[in-house]
Amino acid sequence: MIKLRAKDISVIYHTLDGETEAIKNLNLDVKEGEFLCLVGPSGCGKSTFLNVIAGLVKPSSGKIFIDNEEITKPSNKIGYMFQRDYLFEWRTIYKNIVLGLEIQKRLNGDNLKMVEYMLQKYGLSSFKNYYPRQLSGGMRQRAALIRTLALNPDILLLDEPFAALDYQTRLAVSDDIYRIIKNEGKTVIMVTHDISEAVSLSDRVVVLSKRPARIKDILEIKFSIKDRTPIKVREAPEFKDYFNLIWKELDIHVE
Amino acid sequence: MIKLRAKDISVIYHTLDGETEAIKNLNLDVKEGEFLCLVGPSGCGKSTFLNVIAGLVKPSSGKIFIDNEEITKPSNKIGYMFQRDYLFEWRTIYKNIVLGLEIQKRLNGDNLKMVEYMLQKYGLSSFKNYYPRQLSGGMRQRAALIRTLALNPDILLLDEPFAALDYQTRLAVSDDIYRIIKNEGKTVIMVTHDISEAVSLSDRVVVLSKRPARIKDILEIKFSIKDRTPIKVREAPEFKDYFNLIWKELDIHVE
Amino acid sequence: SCGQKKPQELTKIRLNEVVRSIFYAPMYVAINKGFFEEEGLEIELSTGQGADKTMQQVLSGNADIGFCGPEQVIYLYNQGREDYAILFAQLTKRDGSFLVGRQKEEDFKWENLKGKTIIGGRPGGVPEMTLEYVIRNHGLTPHKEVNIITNIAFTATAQAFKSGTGDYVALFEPTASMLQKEGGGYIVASIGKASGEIPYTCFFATKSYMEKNPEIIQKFTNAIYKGQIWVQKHTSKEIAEAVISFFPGSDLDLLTTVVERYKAQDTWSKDPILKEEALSRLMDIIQSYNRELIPMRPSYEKIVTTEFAEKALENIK
Amino acid sequence: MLNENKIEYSKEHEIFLKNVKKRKALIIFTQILILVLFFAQWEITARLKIIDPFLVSQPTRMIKFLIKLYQNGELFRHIFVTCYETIIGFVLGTLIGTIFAVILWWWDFLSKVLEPYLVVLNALPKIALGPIIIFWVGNGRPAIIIIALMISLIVTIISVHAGFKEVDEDKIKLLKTFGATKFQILRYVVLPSSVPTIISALKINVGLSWVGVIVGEFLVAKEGLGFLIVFGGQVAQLDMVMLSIIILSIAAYIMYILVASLENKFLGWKN
Amino acid sequence: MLNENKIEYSKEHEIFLKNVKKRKALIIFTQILILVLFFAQWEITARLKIIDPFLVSQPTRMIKFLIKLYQNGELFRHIFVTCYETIIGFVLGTLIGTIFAVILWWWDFLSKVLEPYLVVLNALPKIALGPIIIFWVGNGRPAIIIIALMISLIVTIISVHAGFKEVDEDKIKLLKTFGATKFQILRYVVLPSSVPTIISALKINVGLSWVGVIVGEFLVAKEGLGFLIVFGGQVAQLDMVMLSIIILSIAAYIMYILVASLENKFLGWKN
Ligand SMILES: Nc1ncnc2c1ncn2[C@@H]1O[C@H](COP(=O)(O)OP(=O)(O)OP(=O)(O)O)[C@@H](O)[C@H]1O
Ligand SMILES: Nc1ncnc2c1ncn2[C@@H]1O[C@H](COP(=O)(O)OP(=O)(O)OP(=O)(O)O)[C@@H](O)[C@H]1O
Ligand SMILES: [Mg+2]
Ligand SMILES: [Mg+2]
Repeated sequence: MIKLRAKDISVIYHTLDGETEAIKNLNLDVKEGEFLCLVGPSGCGKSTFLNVIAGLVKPSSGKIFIDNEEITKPSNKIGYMFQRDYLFEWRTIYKNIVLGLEIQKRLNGDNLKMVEYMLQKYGLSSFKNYYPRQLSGGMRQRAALIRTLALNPDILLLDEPFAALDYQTRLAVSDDIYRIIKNEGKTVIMVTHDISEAVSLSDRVVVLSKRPARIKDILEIKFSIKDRTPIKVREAPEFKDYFNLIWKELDIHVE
Repeated sequence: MIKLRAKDISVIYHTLDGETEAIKNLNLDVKEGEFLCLVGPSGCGKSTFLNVIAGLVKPSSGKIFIDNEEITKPSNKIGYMFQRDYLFEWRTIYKNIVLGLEIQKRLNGDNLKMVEYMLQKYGLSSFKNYYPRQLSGGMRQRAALIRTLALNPDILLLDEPFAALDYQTRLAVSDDIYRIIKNEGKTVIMVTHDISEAVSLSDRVVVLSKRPARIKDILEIKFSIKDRTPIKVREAPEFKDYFNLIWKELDIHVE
Repeated sequence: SCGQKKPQELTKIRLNEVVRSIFYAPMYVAINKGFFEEEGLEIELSTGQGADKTMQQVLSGNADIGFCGPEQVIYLYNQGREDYAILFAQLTKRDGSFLVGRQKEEDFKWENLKGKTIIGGRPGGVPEMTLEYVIRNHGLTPHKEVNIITNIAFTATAQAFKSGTGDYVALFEPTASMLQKEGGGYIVASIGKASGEIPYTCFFATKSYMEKNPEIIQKFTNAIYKGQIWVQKHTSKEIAEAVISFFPGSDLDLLTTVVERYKAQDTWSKDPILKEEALSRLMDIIQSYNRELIPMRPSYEKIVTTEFAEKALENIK
Repeated sequence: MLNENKIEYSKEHEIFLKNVKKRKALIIFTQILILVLFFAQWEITARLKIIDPFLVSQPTRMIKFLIKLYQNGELFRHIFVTCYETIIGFVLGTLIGTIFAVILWWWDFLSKVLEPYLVVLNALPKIALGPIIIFWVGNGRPAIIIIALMISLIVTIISVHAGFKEVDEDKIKLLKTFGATKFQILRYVVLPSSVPTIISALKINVGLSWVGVIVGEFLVAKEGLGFLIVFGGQVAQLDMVMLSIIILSIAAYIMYILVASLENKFLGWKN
Repeated sequence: MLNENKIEYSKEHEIFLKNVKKRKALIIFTQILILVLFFAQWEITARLKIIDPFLVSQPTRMIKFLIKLYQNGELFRHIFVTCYETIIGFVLGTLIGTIFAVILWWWDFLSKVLEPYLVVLNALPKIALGPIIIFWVGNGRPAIIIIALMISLIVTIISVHAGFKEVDEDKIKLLKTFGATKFQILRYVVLPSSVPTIISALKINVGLSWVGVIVGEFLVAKEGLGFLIVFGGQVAQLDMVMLSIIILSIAAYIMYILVASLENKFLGWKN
């Protein structure tokens, strides 16, 4: 079942210095429950694409459909998580997590019970009255995820959610968050720069071209391994092949 | 030949909130021309150790010797490169690069010729009159390296020099910089959080304990491969073993 | 007029006036008609914006001669400064303010003020004291039988009156005349006339300066006296024309009206002599306002000298 | 028993703590020393007639005057009146300034249009407008407070609005993904993240409010420290003038300390 | 030929650029409209006696007065005098303020000791100190400039010093690894990275310098716009007062624009 469809999306930014064509005629279907990664050169338009889906940027042309309905403004079905956690320093972790609910005026018993449950499950219970700066990067990122999940969105947009973490934490947190997301059965579109991360997490990897972003290639990622987890699949024989394939597609050379 | 010797180094930070023991009785010898990596848990005292070597932090006890001479203040034999490039936004790349020379009043023909040579060699020649914000992260990091090398230090201290770069750039720049450093025959002490990076670059990896930092283990890294480069060794059979060894030593679990 | 030769070298005298006002016309006449130059003096005039500041200018040596109310000289003497200030010439002999009401009152009587509200001057200032003195002299008790508003800076009293505050306002010229011209009020009485003669604005210098430079003081007094004579001998219009350069942007007709009013109420002293009875009346006024301000009356001889004024009268015919 | 709960520090750390304390004590000592020296030289030079006590008063005279004022019960009335006016002016200035800043933030067009006017208003000497204000609101306390307001308001508007504009765009974006309205963005991000800016505006405002009230009292007042300064000048009582200025300094300092302590209260999450 | 070098934009982009221009024009139009409406209603209400021209003057009267002042050649003298004093006060305030800030940065102990004194000085209404200043330096131009200085100096010191303290510690650390002396740290990092702070201090200073000079001219002056305001108030010439205020506004705005353009010059590397 198609959960999300991007149809002929083009985005042109206009500034006084000139115009920037960020996306050109991009078409993409995402299936329900799928974990999809977007990789592409720096500045090619990945974040722009997520913004279009989230209804934050109006495309110059083209349409976005969720469950076959066109969307034009931020929708409740979508949760968006950024590279940095953007926890508000002046609110406790708990108050940060319920921020979305508060704004949507959905601070009811059921939702709060859900929040409590997630806090418990993802090991933040005893920190809920702490302020963000008292938590480590990994814990903050998990809090940001719970804040997003608390709204119970169908689709999660993740824009380099682990980039601000150091290497070890990154491995552990991505493992963690992968499990959480799979548990909740969400559809995910994630942007990353880290090829290993893309391969280890996703069902499909979409490789984008240089700006303006067009789809260069789409790879189905399948592992022979059972009980797939991000750390485990790194040992899988197919892992290196996928890595090298994408590496070549991206055509990396620095400046 | 021993280039640098840290003898019984202990560092205790005093603040009004209490005291923090950052390093305890650390002994380390670094050979001339060696590339040494320090890995260890977050906040264990790695940067503190580099600061002690650089003469920026006075150790509570213990001594640092370079070429068998004790040092107590910043020495000309040492070049220090930080996680962020700290290029001054108000100076052009060229003026940033000669900053150290200007301060040490060594802006003479020989040194400037050397700077020109490095600019040429490392592909920044045509950008020398640009301002830092006009350059990409990788180019900025290279400029910071040239600024450090321009002073012609014997020992380079690198504190997570690539952490601010994105994944691809990071691979490419570390390859790049590795070649530069090996070319110039410097002694290097580098701090990193990325185990693969440590393994792929260094001759020895020093694993530190939790705070207060003590040496937990020192690993000699040797590859069967010829013409070792950081990207190439990642394919070497020993790579994964070293990786896993260090992974275990570090005893990583997130919170 | 006087056919004196101009000396080549002019001595510079720094004179500090309390405010700029047509009230002091004879002084401006003396400056503009060259009477000081005739005496070999060149006047550098500055404005203190307050009697206390004028006194400070003189004491700190930033001005040679001060020009303000004698009360400052009295206060200073009472505070026991060794090098106190001495008054040597008088320019105005009565208060220069007028009572302005909301209607024309042909037969205004001070007694009618009972129960009314007047906007006066700031507490501690001589204009306010004089107003209260006049009211008291007409059998009324200020602040009891007559309500006096004293909290408004003198540049803002006209505005406050126009905005509906009070039944009367005590105003200096040219504000009073302008208010009347605009139809915002009518001058009903001259406070200066009602209070009688007092030394209202006088010239003074420190004792030490005076001892060191008697000839300058003499020349200065001569010039002032010439100005006083000139004012007596000329029409209001001529006077207005003579001083208008001190009042940038002013209207000649208005100036003439104001000069006329001052002439009519005999504001300007005919000569620079400061009389003992007048000084004593001033001290009466201050003491009746608040006895603590002058716990001891300094003797006339100490703080006033008429020596220069008398000589000026002899010198100039 | 209690002693057992005390954290044991190393000897080095105790030396460090001792040094910190020593330094603090030295700072306070030097501050007091400066004060004492200042007043001492004032008194001595005045006695030796190097400076003229008639012009600048002298400490012993001021103390005598202080006692007199205290004995006839007027001291606290004057201080109270001025403090009261300042606090009102300060609170109103902050409140109204913030409201205007919110309005400018809300309507960007308006803020662009008004920008040059704010610049000009900021440079205008408000004291010149005093008489007009008296004409409008009469000669009571409101006139004083409005003059104080005029002096602090524009600076508050400009600086708080600048703070609003510096709020992290991405935090606003986050709220937008929640479907927040403009008002919710204001309430949940813009205002709370501007608290530090607002507090530093407050710190400037305290000073300006004092200036404003004193200027206002110069123009229209029957009591208060500004009135004492004017009155003291009128009757050549420099003791009164100087004493008032010194009391004013103390009051201003206390109020500044109070505002600075707000910082600790509202920015608790910072430490 | 030249046309070939022009970058070709898409139609959408041209529409965008047109909209931007339209908006800009609309802003300027609205600004002018506000001015015109303001003066028009002033004139009309004054003619209809709704407001009292005796109190607030009226545009035609002000123009008449302007012409008169121009004809007797005084107009430019007054404007020049005030501008001259303001510029001197402004430049000195910035210079001396920065020097003091450097001193405080250099001797941290001194800055700690002086902190409460700066706070108090900042909160003191400098106008109350006017007489003392006049007593010290006489009643000439120096007094005016010093009063202007007093008003802007403390704010400059406080804000520039705060800017110095916010300089990235790591940049200083970098220079230390080069073996830089304290003076070199000042010259190579602290001063250049504080340029934005200094410029925003300048922007505040321009306004304060105007206020300071006008206040100074209130106290001691025989010429200048401040003198015209005081004198006009004393002789109930509201035309003079209002005209001076308006000229002042224009001059202040021009000077602000000039300072703001410094920003473009010194912060060229930002764009
Ligand atoms: N608001 C905007 N106005 C104008 N140009 C923009 C805007 N946002 C992005 N761009 C430009 O559009 C292009 C695509 O930006 P975008 O942030 O989508 O890239 P990205 O793929 O997410 O890059 P990165 O890998 O660095 O995150 C870039 O060239 C960027 O400069
Ligand atoms: N100037 C200082 N004053 C007080 N404590 C400090 C200071 N610098 C560092 N510390 C503390 O000393 C410990 C070691 O810090 P350091 O920066 O050396 O760790 P690190 O290993 O470099 O950490 P990271 O991996 O996060 O870079 C930390 O607990 C830190 O909080
Ligand atoms: Mg992006
Ligand atoms: Mg570190």
